[in-house]
Amino acid sequence: MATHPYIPNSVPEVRDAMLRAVGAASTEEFFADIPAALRMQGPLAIPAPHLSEARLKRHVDGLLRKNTHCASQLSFLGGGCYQHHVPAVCDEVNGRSEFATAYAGEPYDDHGRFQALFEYCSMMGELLEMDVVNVPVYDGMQAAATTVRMAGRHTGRRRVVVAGHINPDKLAVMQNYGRADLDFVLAPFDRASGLLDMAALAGLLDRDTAALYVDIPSFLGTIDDGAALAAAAHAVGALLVVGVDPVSLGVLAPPASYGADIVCGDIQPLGIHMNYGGGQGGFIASHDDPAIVMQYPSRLFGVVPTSVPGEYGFGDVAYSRTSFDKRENGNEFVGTAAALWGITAGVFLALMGPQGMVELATGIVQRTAYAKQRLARIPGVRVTHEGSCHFREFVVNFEGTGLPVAAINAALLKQGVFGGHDLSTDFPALGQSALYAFSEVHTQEDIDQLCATLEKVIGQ
Amino acid sequence: MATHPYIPNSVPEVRDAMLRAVGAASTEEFFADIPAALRMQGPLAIPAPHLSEARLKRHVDGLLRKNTHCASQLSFLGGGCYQHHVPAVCDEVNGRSEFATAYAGEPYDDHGRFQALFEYCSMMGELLEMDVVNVPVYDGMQAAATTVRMAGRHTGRRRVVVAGHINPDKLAVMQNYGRADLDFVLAPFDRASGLLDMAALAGLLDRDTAALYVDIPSFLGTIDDGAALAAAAHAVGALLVVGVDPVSLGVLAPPASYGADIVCGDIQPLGIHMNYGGGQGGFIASHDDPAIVMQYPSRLFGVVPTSVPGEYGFGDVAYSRTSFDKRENGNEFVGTAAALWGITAGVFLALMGPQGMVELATGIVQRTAYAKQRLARIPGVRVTHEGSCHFREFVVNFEGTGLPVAAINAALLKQGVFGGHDLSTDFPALGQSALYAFSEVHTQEDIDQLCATLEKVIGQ
Amino acid sequence: WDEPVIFELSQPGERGILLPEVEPEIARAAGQALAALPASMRRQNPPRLPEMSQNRVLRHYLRLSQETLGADLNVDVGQGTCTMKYNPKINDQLARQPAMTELHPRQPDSTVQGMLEVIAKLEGVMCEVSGMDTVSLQARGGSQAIFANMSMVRAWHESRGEAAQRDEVITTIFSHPSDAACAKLVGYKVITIYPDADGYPDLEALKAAISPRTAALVITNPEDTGIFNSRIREFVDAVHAVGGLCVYDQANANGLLGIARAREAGFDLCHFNLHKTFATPHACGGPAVGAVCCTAALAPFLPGPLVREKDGCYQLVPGGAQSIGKISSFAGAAGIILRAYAWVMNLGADGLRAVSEIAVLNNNYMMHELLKIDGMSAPYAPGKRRIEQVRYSWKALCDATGVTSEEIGFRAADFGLHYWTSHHPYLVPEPATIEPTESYSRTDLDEFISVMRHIAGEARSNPDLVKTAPHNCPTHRVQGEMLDDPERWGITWRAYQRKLGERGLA
Amino acid sequence: WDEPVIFELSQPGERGILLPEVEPEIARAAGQALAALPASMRRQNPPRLPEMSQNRVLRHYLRLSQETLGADLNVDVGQGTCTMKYNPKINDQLARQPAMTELHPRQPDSTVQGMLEVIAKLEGVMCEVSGMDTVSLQARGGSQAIFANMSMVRAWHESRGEAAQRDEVITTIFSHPSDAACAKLVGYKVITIYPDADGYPDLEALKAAISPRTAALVITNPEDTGIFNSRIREFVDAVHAVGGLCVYDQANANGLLGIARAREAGFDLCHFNLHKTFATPHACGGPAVGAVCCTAALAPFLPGPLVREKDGCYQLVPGGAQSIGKISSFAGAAGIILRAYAWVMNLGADGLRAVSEIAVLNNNYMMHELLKIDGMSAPYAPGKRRIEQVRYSWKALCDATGVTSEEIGFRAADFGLHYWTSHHPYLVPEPATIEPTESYSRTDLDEFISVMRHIAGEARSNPDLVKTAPHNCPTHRVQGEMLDDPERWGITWRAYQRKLGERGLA
Repeated sequence: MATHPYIPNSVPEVRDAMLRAVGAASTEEFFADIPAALRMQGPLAIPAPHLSEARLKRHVDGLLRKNTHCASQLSFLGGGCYQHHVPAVCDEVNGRSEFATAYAGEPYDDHGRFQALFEYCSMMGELLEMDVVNVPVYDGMQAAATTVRMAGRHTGRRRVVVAGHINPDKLAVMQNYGRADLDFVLAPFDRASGLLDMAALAGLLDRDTAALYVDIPSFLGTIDDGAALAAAAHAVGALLVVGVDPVSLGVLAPPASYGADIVCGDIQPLGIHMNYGGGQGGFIASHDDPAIVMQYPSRLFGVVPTSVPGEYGFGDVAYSRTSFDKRENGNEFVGTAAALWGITAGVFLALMGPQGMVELATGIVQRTAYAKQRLARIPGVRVTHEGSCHFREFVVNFEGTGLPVAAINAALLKQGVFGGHDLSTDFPALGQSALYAFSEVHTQEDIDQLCATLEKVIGQ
Repeated sequence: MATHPYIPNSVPEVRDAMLRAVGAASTEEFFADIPAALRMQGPLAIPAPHLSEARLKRHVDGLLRKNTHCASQLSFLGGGCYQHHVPAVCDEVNGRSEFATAYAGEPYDDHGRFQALFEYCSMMGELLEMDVVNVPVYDGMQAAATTVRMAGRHTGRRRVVVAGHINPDKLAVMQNYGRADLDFVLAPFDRASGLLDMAALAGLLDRDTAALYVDIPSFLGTIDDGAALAAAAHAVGALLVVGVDPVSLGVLAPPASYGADIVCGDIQPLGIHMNYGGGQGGFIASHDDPAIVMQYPSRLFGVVPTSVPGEYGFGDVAYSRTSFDKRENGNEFVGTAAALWGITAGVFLALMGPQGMVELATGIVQRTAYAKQRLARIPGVRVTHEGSCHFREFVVNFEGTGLPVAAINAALLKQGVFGGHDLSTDFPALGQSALYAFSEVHTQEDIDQLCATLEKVIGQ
Repeated sequence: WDEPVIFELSQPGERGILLPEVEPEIARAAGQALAALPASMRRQNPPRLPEMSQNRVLRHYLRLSQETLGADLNVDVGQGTCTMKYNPKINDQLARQPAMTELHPRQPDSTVQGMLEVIAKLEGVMCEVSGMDTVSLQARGGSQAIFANMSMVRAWHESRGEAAQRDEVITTIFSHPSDAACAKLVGYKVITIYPDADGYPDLEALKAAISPRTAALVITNPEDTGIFNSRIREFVDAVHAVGGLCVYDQANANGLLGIARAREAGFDLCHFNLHKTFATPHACGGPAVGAVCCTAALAPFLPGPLVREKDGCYQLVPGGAQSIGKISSFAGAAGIILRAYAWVMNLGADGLRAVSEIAVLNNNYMMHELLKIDGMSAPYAPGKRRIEQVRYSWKALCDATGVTSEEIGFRAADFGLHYWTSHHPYLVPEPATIEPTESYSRTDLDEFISVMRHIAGEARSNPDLVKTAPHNCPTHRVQGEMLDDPERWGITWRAYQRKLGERGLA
Repeated sequence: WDEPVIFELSQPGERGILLPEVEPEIARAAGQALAALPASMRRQNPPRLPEMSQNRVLRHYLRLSQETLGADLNVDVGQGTCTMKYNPKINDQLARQPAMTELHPRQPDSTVQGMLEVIAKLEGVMCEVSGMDTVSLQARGGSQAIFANMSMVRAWHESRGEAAQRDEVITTIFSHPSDAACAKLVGYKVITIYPDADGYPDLEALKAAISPRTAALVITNPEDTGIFNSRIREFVDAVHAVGGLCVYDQANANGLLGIARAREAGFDLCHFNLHKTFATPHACGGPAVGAVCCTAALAPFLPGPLVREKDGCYQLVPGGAQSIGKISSFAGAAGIILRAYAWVMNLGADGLRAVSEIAVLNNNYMMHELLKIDGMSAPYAPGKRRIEQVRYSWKALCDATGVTSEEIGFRAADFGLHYWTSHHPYLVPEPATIEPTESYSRTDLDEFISVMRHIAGEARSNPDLVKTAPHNCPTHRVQGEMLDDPERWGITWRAYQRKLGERGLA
């Protein structure tokens, strides 16, 4: 093995001099404690490397060329990961070497990291109208799973009622994550409206209920009446936990305003590329109630004065909550998650400002409404919850066309269009339906083109 | 016009408050000195803007998609701009906000800029084995034009003999740039060897000759005997000025070693993307002879001690040479040129190190030699200067195929190959010939594919 | 920079970016699209975000970045256990291309063949490096991988009807806090083994702890002390003998690539952190990937979706009937997977082995030199070599001068270096964990050593200088007690402003 | 950072990057490919470049970058004449894509239709902004554009057989040094007009200077004083009357977009710096573009190649028979052209006008506030507004305290600000040229003003503090006299080392 650019001391002369300095004959000596039976006998059987950066790049670019991506196609996929325009400044900031390669420094050497994350939390706090926001967890699903555990610890109860129009993946994460200490019950939603069945819900909530968990907007794009849900949950002493699309908060009320106790969601839509699902990041927020704050497993950063008057410093709030401090006696666990996306979302919120967030959400509502009208006009196509309001997404039913969603999507793909997410497996009750998502990336022409392509596809 | 993100004080309230502060009724007042006859009467007639970043990006991306580029095709184009692998660290450094947006700060606030450029010059000095290297000028052509003017000033003579196998564009730049004070004469080259005709050259050099200018390797890839040229030039008291491909210096002798007085060239191959010709940058180098140094028009940075022992500082050497200091009484002129590419080339040289530069150049020589052999075997195809040594490029003659280069290149293009640069216009004496260039980006498979495609194209 | 908090930079009316126009026909058709919603579901006031020009937003964050000491900027060997190594820029460049960033995770498999191939091939590498049979890259961090492993342990015992009986997990105090925490989270009682006099996990204590109630052993090796536990196979065999599973926390495997594997030591499950051993950037704390590896016996329990190849085509298939379900969204942090793949493909088998050999050489060189400093020691196993890191103790220096390890870290920041004490609890008094990795040259290591020596000297000659550090950082010693006081902590600017107004602070 | 010179970081044997392998068959076939060359043409020893790992190279340059005060990092209004404005990151992002960076300039036109369209459309914008008829974007900087313009002046007179007779170019002392230098370079005698008592170029002096020998007038307006010369049309007409051409140096046109143009003032030629008015990054001093604009009469003299559209297809055509030939390689700095195009397309006509209106507002606000500082003045045209910048004088402060403008600049660096005196010669004593552009908020301007006020205060209370600045920069006051001493200057590290060895330095 020649000297490798990533391994400076692989220079033979240097390596040998260092071995001499420590009095070792070879690096084998350092592994003396590893019994022979545990040692690998041959080299690792992995593919031959591309040692030069030039050939490595060519190899990986060749792989990536096998992908087709949403910047070159027309995509209407959503369902938890959303295509938005990512401001160049977001990429610039998260591409900075300093942020990209920092990790766990102290509040002094990493003052900027602490401040950037504190500011992210603070801006999320304004969006959510809540005083406490955590440093990001892995994704919105993890955030949801943690919020109901927080509710469980806070209330000392086991039962969690989950709105039935939840992303089934999210439900799976919550169940696996929580089931040692929580019992999950699904609340049904109305077929016609796509909204929760309030009567059924009332029957499910009881004095053992720790939390009612609901996504607003729901996985299907519908918008339940939060105040009614809050009343129902609070009536039995349960917490209302709301999962929210942060982009929707430019037009929808922050859950705190209608009584949510804990709010969570995913920050991916806030200036983070989709990255095949690698752009997710979870947030959790609440009021500044110490009893709730002490239930967070995540890191919480706080601003404090320093020894120099007028200067700000930052640090960990109530560190003793965490598994870092208390191992199994801390709350859940904490580790490396999605901090860089938190910083990025902060940049996004600062760029957008109040007016930008309102315009972004309003534009999406308008495009969604327009798309609903246009799609509903296509013969054989039905907007499933047409009478309800939607944010960003809605369910489109294709049964009238006689074609399964899979066939329609395959035909759309041939025309350079990624059709909506096929719901027929996860929500068989919805029949041959797909979830279509819209954002500010779509022009009227794009939506019209979708409809024209669908008409053509269906007509064939 | 709403508030624009690039123009903070376009906020109406702020603008009005500032107007009040300075006692102006409107911004019109500031233009009071501009006579009405000189004022534009209507708005500028330019295309409607894409005000949002999202739509702007989509618009520009749409334009760029109309391009086909060398990373997705197989290209054998050269002739002054070369495809190489650009190390990611080069892009990282020249993409740093600090370097990208710095300009003309003092050696204190911009210490890093001065140091990075001084180091670039110093590493070029090692490559060239010369003690003086300038901060980059626009491109290699400008560098060549300036070197012969330097020679003219230094010798007090007007005549410049230019090797005939020069890039005709470079000759055009030199002539327009120098002709007020210099007379240019072309020295012919031998048809069979592609090397300068030494007998003819001797006849052109005289006591009025300021400089013999020659590119080594030549535009046609051939390599003249520098020592013989130096002897010929020096015999009449002229300077030998050599234009050099810096990459070639991993295997070819630095011109200083065979007697060149001034050396110049283009740094684009040193870690800078081609950018449709936007990656060029010119260097000029010489020995540390004050009589020569004082002829430079460019900025020269020097290292000096500071008031703190052991600390380095930097500054402009002999600033009084420049037009910044002396206007028309300085040397030529100086202005914004290609400094960022200088920094980038420095990064490249530091990454490559001695061994990297030797391996890079050696590999190119080998690929070039292999390609010569392979191409020469194709029926109807002839390597024009087959008996000579080449670096990176050579002339391929297609007369035996009965097809013009234009037709061959058009056919290659259909197969995803950019064929060599068509020389038939600029060098009619070479007949239907093209200049083929090779570098480390080419694998054996690429060269074999070129040959196979050519055979197919010619056979049709 | 003396950069304000971002809210202080707000100027009403300024915009950072503009949104695409809504075409008139859309606006007309949409009308009041949300009019049917209850008024309480409509936002009444725009969020009180800062209003800033784009230039000012950028300047703010660039300045904050310069106030952050990334691994790229310093000799980052003082952040032990974290495997701070060089994260090649080419990998970032590759991963920041649209063919990676603009992929939607629900795209048809046929349109993401390159991505799926990368996942599949990196899974193969992980199999080989661990000796395990199957891998999932879905976990978005090391702790989540630990959690996945513990979930699989639970599912395994459930599948065998032993879930009720097996309610204990054994770990060691020098294993990562998340090993204990995740075991607890999935419902286990945690039994923690402490080291014996030589610093090894106490085998006798383990033997006393195991029983038919044992669900699993979760253990690191080498532990954070850097000492390899030669008797690891005996630990594993003992746990297997009572029907428990063995889980190997290989978050940091930087000393063992191509040297020793989980397979040969008999483990059932293990995990790697791609952001440690496999050189993906730490990113201020994620995004990241934890590679979950297991034997064929445990494979049915892996989370879905899984990548499968068939006739050269890759596809995502759901987890099986016994799958623990989902661990995180979609197929995980794909951009990180791509970076790690590129790193491995640049090094190959020889390169990976060189990584470990040089990382271990660097560590032993560092230990050799640091132990020359008066006041520093490396507890346990005297005279033994270490693998990839060492847990040191400044106890002697602290006893002599009153300067603590934490204060040494604050002072190290003045010299542009990171330095970390250790995970809690501080079993080793005044601990420091130093891990040089393979990325630093001898000159770099010598620089770090000289700073440590210098600070140790200051502790003796001018302890106040160290005790009041930092002096040369963007900020000064914080009033830390506020952070534990519910009346005074300020987790967001709005909370801080409110509390400041309500009762003053500081 | 106390970052060494890069050669001091060299460790023999280290590699920063590896090269692609040469396939054995190629190596075999190539043999000793250069054996036929004279030995003197073969390099004997590898170049003595530093040998460094990739990590160390990166760390070195990242640290140097942090020691560089880019416009992105500071309120960059003190660098007058340079039009330091916000360079939007989106434009960089667009220009750093392979469809831009990986274009070879000799590619067939059919494969670069997007690029050619961008060039053609930006040329159209420049035509409209200047009122001129034709544009070339080939020049790689403002000075090269001036040179191109002067070359065209020469070619024009040559084409009319008047070259021998017309050997004088007239310019003004407040026009850019390159205006005079380029005129000289193409062979003209330079006549420089000085300002009259009010700071305007002296019209009487011009009238005295013009003659049948006049080839051209080259002039800026407003000049670096920021004062618009209302009588510019009279200047132009007078020169035209004697058969000379008029060249407008609009390197900085930031106050005049959509307000006033070269056309209406009667000019024959003008140029813009895209890296000033059109917001492309200054890049430490290039790459850059100077847009050469001319009337139809001058168009035949433009350098080739030129972009032409035909039936929606763009093509490059060579310059015409009267063309001055080439000014630089290929079609110029295309990546810069793309950035400027994107900038214009984001702003449109209203936006460009807003740029100028606010730049001028900012400048007049700045002047209004700065003139409140005791010791600062704005010579000439008292009470008049300025356009986009102002040339100030600290003469009163210097007379009172001995602190010079240059020293104020060194002290400003301690506050993280750029500050530039002015071009030589210092016609205005102790000059400072401040140009706030449209990119800075009132708060930013106030910050700059307060620093100026603070330093002026220091000059009076503690002049030594200012005279020994900088105190808070990466380095301290250099021993500048060495830079003008051939025995001691060190333009490369090898020269410095040699001289250090030969005779010691410092």
